[in-house]
Amino acid sequence: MTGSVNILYFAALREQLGREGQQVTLPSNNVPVAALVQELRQHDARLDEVFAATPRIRVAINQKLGGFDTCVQPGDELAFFPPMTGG
Amino acid sequence: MTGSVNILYFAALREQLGREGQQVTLPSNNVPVAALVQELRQHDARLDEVFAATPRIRVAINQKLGGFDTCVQPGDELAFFPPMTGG
Amino acid sequence: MPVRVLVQQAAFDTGAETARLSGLSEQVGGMGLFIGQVRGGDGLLSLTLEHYPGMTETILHQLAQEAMERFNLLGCTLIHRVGRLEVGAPIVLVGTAAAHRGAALSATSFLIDRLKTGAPFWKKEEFANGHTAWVDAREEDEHAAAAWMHTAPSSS
Amino acid sequence: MPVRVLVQQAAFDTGAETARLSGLSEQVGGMGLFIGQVRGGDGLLSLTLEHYPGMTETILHQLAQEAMERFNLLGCTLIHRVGRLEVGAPIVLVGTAAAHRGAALSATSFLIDRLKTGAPFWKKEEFANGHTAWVDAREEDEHAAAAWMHTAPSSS
Repeated sequence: MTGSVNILYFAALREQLGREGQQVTLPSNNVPVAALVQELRQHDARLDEVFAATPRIRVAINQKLGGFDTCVQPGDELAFFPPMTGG
Repeated sequence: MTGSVNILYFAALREQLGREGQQVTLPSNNVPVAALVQELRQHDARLDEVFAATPRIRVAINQKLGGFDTCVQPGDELAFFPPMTGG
Repeated sequence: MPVRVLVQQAAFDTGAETARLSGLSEQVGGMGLFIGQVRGGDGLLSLTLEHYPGMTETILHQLAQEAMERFNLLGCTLIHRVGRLEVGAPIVLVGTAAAHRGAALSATSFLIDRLKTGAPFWKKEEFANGHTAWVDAREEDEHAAAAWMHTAPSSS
Repeated sequence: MPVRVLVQQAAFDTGAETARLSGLSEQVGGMGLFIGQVRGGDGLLSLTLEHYPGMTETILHQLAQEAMERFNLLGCTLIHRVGRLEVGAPIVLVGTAAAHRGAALSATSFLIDRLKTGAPFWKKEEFANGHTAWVDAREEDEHAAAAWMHTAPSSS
């Protein structure tokens, strides 16, 4: 049984992709972020280009900073963004 | 030729001495603060008592922090006070 | 409530925020404040602040709670503005209240250092010549945030 | 005027003081503030602040000038109240404005540390039971002030 995750993009990533996010069906349960990103890049030339051009992309899983080795479950909220520049 | 200096007391010193200051005739020009204090204490039992009981008395000469080895000239303004506790 | 966290478009009232911290407890002896504003120069017109709604508030609350415990604070305030802010406009307010000045001022530094690189905000610059650019994260900001990891907790 | 020094009985307006610093220059990117107030406890009712008129203003101006140069400030403010101040009342405001947060916050610490033991103010405590006592200088305050002598100047 697989399901989908909700992906959000912020700042330069959002702008370059021309979208705020997308719904993605997971290839299987318990997918590492890195594997999911690889899959997305294979099927989306624009996304591949933008991810290749953006250094140090950060990921948050369910609004909590994670790593690209963190595993994603159906129903999770994923977010990709550049290094944060608040304050 | 000798002259006088104006002495001010602050905080606990002022309170214990019961006065805000006094005019003192210098025994000579160019007197170290320490010598002047010794002279004052010899002639004023109350001042002797208060100075003996107050640790770490500070001195300012013409509104500038100095030491007990600083020399005093006629017309100077001297101030004695306990360690400062601002802020 | 000792902790106050706001993410908002509107400006904040520094006097009112100070009064709130001041009145939290009779034990308050010192308050530290940091206010960041849009610095001009090189033809900059404005910054536009984007954030990750929901995550931002969570992270700021966690940061505030960490500061409360680490510095034994009596209260703290984090207010961060979002949207378009012109040169000279306030962006962020960090406020802390403690029994003594050391804790209040250290906590203020801690909070702004950690907030800069640890909360999901992003800044886009807009220049008079029409050019726009996303602000790059500064390495020294990441070092400042990391330094707090290697510092022994202290409430002095 | 980048430097503002006041010794007064009246309360101060933190919002107005922040606005003044904010508006000094478009180069201002960060402001640090410290506000000290009368901390309650042990039946304390009030502090009465005495000072050395004339010398106080001179010393505060010197301190402000030293901070301006050492931390490359765009402005700073020192306001110290005198007279009888009840628990919860503000005593002192230190405010700094700089291009970056590091300089603003370091200068704020520098100014309050140095002011505590280097400016001619004295505090007398008044307790609910009628007892009064002059506050003793704290050794740690003298160490904090002295530490700035051993620290290399920095505007980071």
